[in-house]
Amino acid sequence: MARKIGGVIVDLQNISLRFGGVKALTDISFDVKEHEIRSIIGPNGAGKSSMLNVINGVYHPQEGQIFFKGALRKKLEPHEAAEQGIARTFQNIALFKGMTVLDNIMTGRNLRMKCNFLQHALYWGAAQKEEIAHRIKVEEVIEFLEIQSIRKTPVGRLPYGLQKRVELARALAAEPHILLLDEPMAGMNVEEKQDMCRFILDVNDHYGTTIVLIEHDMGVVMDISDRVVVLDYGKKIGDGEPEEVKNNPEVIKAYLGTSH
Amino acid sequence: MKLKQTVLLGAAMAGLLASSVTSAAEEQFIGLPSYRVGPYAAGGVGIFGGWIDYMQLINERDGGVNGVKLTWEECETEYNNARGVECYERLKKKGSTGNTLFQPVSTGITYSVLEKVAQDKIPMVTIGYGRTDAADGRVFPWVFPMITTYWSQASAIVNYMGQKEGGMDKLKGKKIGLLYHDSAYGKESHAIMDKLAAKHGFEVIKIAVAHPGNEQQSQWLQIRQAKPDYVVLWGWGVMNPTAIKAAAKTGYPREKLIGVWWSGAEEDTVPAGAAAKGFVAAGFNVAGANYPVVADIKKHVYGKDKGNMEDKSRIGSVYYNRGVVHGIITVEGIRKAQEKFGKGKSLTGEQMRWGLENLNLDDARLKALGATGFMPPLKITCADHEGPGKVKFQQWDGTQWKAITDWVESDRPLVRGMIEESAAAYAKEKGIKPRDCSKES
Amino acid sequence: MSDVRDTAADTAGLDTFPRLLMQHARQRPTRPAMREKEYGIWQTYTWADVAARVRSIASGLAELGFKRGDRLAVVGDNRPRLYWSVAACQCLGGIPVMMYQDAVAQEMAYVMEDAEIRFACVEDQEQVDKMLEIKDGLPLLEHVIYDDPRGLRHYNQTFLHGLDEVLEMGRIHDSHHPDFLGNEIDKGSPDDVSVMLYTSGTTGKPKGVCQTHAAFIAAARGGCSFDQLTDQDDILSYLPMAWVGDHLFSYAQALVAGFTINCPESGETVMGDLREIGPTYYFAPPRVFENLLTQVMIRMEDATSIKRKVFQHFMDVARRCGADLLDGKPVSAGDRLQYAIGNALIYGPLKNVLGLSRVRVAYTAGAAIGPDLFRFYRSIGINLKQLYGQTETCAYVCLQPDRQIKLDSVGTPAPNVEVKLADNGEILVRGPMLLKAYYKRPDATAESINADGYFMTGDAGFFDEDGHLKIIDRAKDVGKLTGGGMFAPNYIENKLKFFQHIKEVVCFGNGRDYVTAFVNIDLEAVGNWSERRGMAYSGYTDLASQPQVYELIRECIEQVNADLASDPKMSESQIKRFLILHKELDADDGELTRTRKVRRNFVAEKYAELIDALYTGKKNQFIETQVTYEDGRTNKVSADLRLEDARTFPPQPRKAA
Amino acid sequence: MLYREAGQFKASYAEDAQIFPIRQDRIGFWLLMLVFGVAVPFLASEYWLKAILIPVLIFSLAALGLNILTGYAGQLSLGSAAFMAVGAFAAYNFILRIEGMPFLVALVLAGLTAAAVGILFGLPSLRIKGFYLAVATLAAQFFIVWALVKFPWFSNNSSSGVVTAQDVTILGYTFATPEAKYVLTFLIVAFMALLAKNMVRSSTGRAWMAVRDMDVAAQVIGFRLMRTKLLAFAVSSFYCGVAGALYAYTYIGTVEPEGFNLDLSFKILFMIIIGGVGSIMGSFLGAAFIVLLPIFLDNFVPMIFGDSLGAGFVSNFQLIVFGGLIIFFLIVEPHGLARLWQIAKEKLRLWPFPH
Amino acid sequence: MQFFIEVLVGGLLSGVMYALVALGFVLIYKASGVFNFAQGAMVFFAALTFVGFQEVLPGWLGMEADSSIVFWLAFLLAFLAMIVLGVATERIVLRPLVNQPHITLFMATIGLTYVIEGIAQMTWGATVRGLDLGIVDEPIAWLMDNYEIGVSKFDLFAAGVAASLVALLALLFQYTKVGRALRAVADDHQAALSIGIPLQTIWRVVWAVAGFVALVAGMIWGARNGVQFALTFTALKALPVLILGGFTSVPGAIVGGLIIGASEKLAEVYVGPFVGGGIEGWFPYMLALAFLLVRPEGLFGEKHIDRV
Repeated sequence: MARKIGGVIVDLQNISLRFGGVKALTDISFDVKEHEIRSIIGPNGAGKSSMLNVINGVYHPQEGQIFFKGALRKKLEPHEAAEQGIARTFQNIALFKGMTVLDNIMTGRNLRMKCNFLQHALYWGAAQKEEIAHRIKVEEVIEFLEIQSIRKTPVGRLPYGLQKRVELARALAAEPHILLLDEPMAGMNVEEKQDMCRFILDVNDHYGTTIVLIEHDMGVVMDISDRVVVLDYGKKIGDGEPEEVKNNPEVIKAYLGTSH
Repeated sequence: MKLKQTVLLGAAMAGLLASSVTSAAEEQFIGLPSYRVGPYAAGGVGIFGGWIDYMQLINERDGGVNGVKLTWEECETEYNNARGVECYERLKKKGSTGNTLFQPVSTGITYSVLEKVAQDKIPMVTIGYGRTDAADGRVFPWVFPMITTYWSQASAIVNYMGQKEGGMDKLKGKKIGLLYHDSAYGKESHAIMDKLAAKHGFEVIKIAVAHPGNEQQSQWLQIRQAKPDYVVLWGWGVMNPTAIKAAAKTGYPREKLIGVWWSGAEEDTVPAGAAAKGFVAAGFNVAGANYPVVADIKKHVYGKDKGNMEDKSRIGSVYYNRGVVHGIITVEGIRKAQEKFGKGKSLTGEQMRWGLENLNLDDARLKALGATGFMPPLKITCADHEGPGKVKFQQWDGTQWKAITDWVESDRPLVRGMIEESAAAYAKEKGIKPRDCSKES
Repeated sequence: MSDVRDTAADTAGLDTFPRLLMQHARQRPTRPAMREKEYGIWQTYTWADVAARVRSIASGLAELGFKRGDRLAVVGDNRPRLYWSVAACQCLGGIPVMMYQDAVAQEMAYVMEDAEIRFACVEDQEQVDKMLEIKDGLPLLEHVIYDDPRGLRHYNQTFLHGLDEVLEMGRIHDSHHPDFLGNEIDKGSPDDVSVMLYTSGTTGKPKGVCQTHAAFIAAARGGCSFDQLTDQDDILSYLPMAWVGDHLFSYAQALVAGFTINCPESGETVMGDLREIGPTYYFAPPRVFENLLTQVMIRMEDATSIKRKVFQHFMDVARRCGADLLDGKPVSAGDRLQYAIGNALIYGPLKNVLGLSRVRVAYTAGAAIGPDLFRFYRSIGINLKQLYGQTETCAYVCLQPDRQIKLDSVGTPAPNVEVKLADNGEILVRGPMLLKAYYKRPDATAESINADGYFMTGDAGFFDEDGHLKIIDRAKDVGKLTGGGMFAPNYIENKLKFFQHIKEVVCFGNGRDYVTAFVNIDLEAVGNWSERRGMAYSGYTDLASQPQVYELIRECIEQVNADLASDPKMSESQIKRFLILHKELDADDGELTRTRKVRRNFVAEKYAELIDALYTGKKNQFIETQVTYEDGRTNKVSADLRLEDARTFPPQPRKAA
Repeated sequence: MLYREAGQFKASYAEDAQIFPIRQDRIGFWLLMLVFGVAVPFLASEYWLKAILIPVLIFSLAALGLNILTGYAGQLSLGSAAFMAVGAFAAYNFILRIEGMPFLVALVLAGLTAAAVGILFGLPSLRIKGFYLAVATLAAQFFIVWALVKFPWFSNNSSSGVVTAQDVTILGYTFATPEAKYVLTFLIVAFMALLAKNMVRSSTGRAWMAVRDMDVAAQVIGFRLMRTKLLAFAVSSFYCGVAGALYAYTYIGTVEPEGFNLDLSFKILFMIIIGGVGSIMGSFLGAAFIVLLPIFLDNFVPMIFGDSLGAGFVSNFQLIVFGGLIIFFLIVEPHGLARLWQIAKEKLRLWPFPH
Repeated sequence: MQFFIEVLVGGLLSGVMYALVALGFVLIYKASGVFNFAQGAMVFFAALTFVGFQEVLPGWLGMEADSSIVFWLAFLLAFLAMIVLGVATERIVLRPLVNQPHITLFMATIGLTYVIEGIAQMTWGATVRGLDLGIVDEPIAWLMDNYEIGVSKFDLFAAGVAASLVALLALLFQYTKVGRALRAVADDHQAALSIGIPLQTIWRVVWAVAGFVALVAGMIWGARNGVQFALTFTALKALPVLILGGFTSVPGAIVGGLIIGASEKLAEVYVGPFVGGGIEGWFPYMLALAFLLVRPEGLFGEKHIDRV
């Protein structure tokens, strides 16, 4: 591996998140380094998705601080997170069902598109040029993820595995610094999982994208992650390199021991 | 069956496409933009029923107007302007000479076709609705807001109050409530009432009722507070019975509640039940089936089972009789025009217009028609397309309307002044040069 | 200027491919030379673009040390840049060696060793990995150039180069030595070997066929003039580049006529890409046409009954008169009218959906095509023709001329080609398109070219009364029945295999009294057939033993027998007895080659007792055989096979056409 | 069947992204434009122009506006008629009160006024969704009509609240005949449909659809919900406003606020549902359907029953058939006529194959 | 002060009338997720059918028109008609549209509105009719005399009817098998289906019950203002009540109705004069809108957290 893992790019300090009386996250500190693949594991309801939602501003923690590229971010809104270069996929596919694969991926480019709706309405000139310029970028992503043959298919008609891939493509199209993947391989068969794994590694390798990953499949996690954090009931119970985590007695007890 | 449907369908489309339909000679075609569904249906069924029945009467009893059979076609508008325009366009070229007379029975549609009738040379008669200032025939040669207009009515109502109070000067210092339907129609009352108030020194308290008007508690509470001497009910539809009931609820005397002619039908009083007893309303026609003209319809039309009304009990009701008035004016216009352009001949719209402009239904003529007291005598001139501007006041006795006055005059100079002023403004805006009526034959 | 329609004739006198390329770049710089579906659109390269890039690649190769006479292995799908490498290699006087991209590493190793490859130009990571796998065994291999860098970022072997790198190198080289490439091209001679293609080799190891510029250009030119191909034509290049057919059609002819090559996006999208491009010139082996027809039929099955009836009706009309119309034969006015309606309703749309509506000339070759299949395409107005040729003849021996199409012949000898028959029926050819030699195999070369300069094709055939060549079989397979009649097993088998219910047939009869056959039914087709009849079956073996299925197959055989009876040379080889095998012949069991050709002798040995049973007139025979599954497990299947008779017919001379 | 697409390949993204990528569609489209832009004004009768074609065009524009909001941006609105009213009265007042106001400028200003009002009433959409929003838009419907009636300034103190549209004059030419009005309407509607199509096929439209399909994901991708939704409200209201102005100027001629009532809003909603939610063409098909159906029934129903059953029966029967047909269409093709056309087109493209 | 109280009380009482109509919406929305715009038409249809039968029955039975037998028979027949309507709607309209987007179902109910209006007027004609329930719409004399506060007997009666109707429905929901099934359906269609509750039956029951509510509302409104087409407009008054109270909450409908009724009357009386009056048409909507901005989930709705 020729990747060079850089400094800390996301730093969460003492995050606590509550919904009404329910504690989703309790005093969690967690960091992500540039170019690494960082996994979050833990049993169902451990607060994994909430972590991602905190990172990209869908949820706002009641306590704690978030540093992004060294700067403190207060009340980051999702679209601001996107502007900061954070893209993500969702546990339950959140594609735009009424649009084609191509259009879905094109939405990923929106932050880089500068034309306004009047230019769009007239279309010729700048707007068209912009559309084409971004289309080329999107086509590269399509090629990268090998989804050429479904380019013009409405996403609703695609099988589950391909939809996941399209969602990844949409996130990638934004050329993010950080990619948050919420169970990218859930519900896939072995072959699809292998493909997805390859793509994740390729993305990390080819674009140097930092990846934060939630995944259930321990094999996959241990194989591809640089560092793993383990959550249980909203608390952090382990953090470190895969080997380290695997041997952490608390982790074994809480997670590995029981469910796997 | 399928084939038949297909053929019919094709025929329907062909009918739509065909610009004119040829038919037997010597007929006079009248297009009726009717409304028999929706919120306005209650009135529509009566008016169009009476109108059609009267024309049927002429055909059945007299064999047409000097032998010219009346033909007509209905076109459902649902009281909707857009559909009214469509109906107007659809009907205007039917019959051998096209539609010769258009009576929209809807202010909205009246406005929508106002300019079109002038272009198409089809006279438009609007009785008791429509554009008031069109009474100035110099500016609006093709529009005939006959018998009376909203402004005349308002003025007549005030005159009626004056009568009741024992003289117009007694109105000074009085309070008159104006409970109006909060729409363009209701607001039509404002300018004239303000003028009249200024002239006679009474105070107008305007109280709006939001459409549809099935809730008037707050308005009547306001009325109770203000304690007006009279309340003019400028209402429509469900607003009327609701107002009457609310008046009863607040203890406001029904005799002091005076409805306009769209508030003074059986449809407005029956639902209010006992509360309506004593309620007074203006009308340019009266209720009652015992006029010869209505009796003739019963005999010649319903006797041959050719009547239009499904609910025969409504024959002689206010709306039905209003329809008969529509019919009378239609037929008499034709008759008059035939006098000039040839008896027994089909008329064009232009010829019809002359007939209407020279219409003169004096007492003798009304008597001949069997409509004495049924409607006020009517004389139309080149400049005056309105006519008498008189209304009669009827009172609901709990089961039926009883006329309580003779034809009450309006303040003609005042109203006419306003009309001419408004018409002149319109003429200016539109660049119309008013006709010089002294040169018209 | 560029849109001027000029014919192949204008390029006469240009005798090597690099010269042809440069001529096109001058003559029609802005016409599209190549298109490739990439990034969602058809990226277009004009002749000028292509020439410039070829120039750069060639210069880059030279910079890497590529010398005149060196061989460049080219492996990959039909990518423009691989075609450019071929041209670049030729510019430098090198010899491109075309290799099959789906070959496993070891097969490649053989060819690369045989061809003494120093340079390889491959498509992507997959091929690079194969190269790396065999690199150690190939001391001569110095440089591997890859087209698509995807996944290769961390391959830090120094002998790996991206094609982009080479291009860039070349661009610099070219700017420093502007005359270099022109000189190299000038050095080229028409008698230089332009390409090496390896024969598939049903027997023995593959041999490298060396073809000269002159040979391929002659073949291409002949073909172009034969079918009036111009620079306005479009072809879809989707067949393996290592196949002689692709090299002739997509490379040689394109460079001769100046038409446009279109490369599909990927294997999966060929059908869609075909439809988008709508080529005017189309080439496909019978298998492709057959798949297309099967698709048509299957898709029509789901149509409403009315539509199916309309379809059937017009297909009948087409069968009746479509081919005749195409051939310009007289057809009644009624039929013409019906055909015109059919064309508007069915044939036109059908061709359009298949992507064949613009096809002016289509060829099939490589194997025999079923008459029904052939007739189908012709009847709906596609000018589908057969040709006959081999790697050694630049795929160019016989062509079917327009309007003289016979279903079972491969046409008349192509321009400048001489064809004659040896005594044993073997077809001998001579002409400018013959191979120069087999690479490093003078023995084989001598063996295949006789003293008169005729190449011995190894195929047996005969000319019919109109001078059209009919191919019967491999010459060595043709045997004799004891009665003296000719026994050409392939000929009979092919006729049977054209029935959709029959997948594979093996005929026996050499040195026997009469002909017998083993039949493999087509599980899918017969399965559908039986489902429609409500027959239940539990698998291949069960289905194959059903009496109704035997009945079905017997009908097919009897039809073939009737057909054979009408041919005086073949009437004796009617099938008298047959059986349906209890298992499918399988490459894993050694019964088929990897290219799915029957290994006749192996089968004869393995099932000797069945053959005996057929000739001894038994009604049943028990058999047990071992089968191997894909994952390597083995199992035994056994069955009591039924052996049945088929009706034969007295010889009947065919009525004159 | 009619589609012969072989050989229609796209060699550039501009070609690939054109509105009608299939040549036959382009030809068909231009033929349609020729027929409706050139042939119709010459051939159609006055009745067809005035009573059918002009209103169909205008309602198409309004439906287009609503479709942008509801079909593309997913915000259900029941107030389109009110925005039409704003447009109509705004145009009237601009022309009335500003000397020498060119008609087309007034039209644009009318649209902008409607857009401004639209933004105002679109603000709640940031917090509320679905039927709650739909019912909330009724506030706009009732309030706007009320205000137009209530404040006589809007109708230039007309006693009846009715205003008469001024002459339509562009560069000295007065559009007085039905043909001229039709052509003007046609050009404006066609142009605006093109603009709408351009918007929905570019980033703006994708933003709308993203917000419609999954707003959380849209946000996470970087779309700003507020901006996107309000833009949809603004553009939608702009279209409705222009439609309203045309309604006043090239169609009815005189308008009153009550003409733009809830019924009309529903009618426009019907147009997009029947025509096809999220389809430009659907807006046109739906408008044609909803305008023509009652006229057709009006002609057709009496033909079956004759006069034997009484006028009231016939009218009510038409109403029932109208409602019934709407339900029927929703059941048969909930995605509207545009979807039917799409299916038909798919079938034609694949003919003779069924799929 | 009396005046204020009078306005307030009057408003609250009209609010009850609104709630009565809103109740029908809520029932159907809760059980089938259908925003039934036809509720207004159902009110009209029910009331018209009732008075229609009241007119024709004496002729058929040879009885006095004001006999209570005629009254109850007409009521029963009208109720039957509503059941038939509900069942037919479920069968013809809803079942084929199951799983379609809400907006499609909503549109279908608007289509249904036309059909119902057409059938009602075709059957009984367009004539406006009175409806007498025997309770006079007059102020209670005692209150009027002593406190000068006018509270209509009829309005009180209507409030009583509404209250008993709510109580009846609550009992129905709470203590009958159908009611429990109904609540299950309202909570979760899939779950209800999976435990074997026949959804179609439930829907039919709900539509029938909504029909009954419409009948009661129609009779009360009809007695107040006459039975006429305008009854369909009652639906418009119910809508803001719904947003305020939430589409799925029966108590919400009642409380929402009270709030809307009271506030709109107060606004009309105290704010109306400053802007020209007639603000009742839009004021409730604006109020509901303003309320929603503060509490998007409505009065009784639960706060919804988007889980992603």
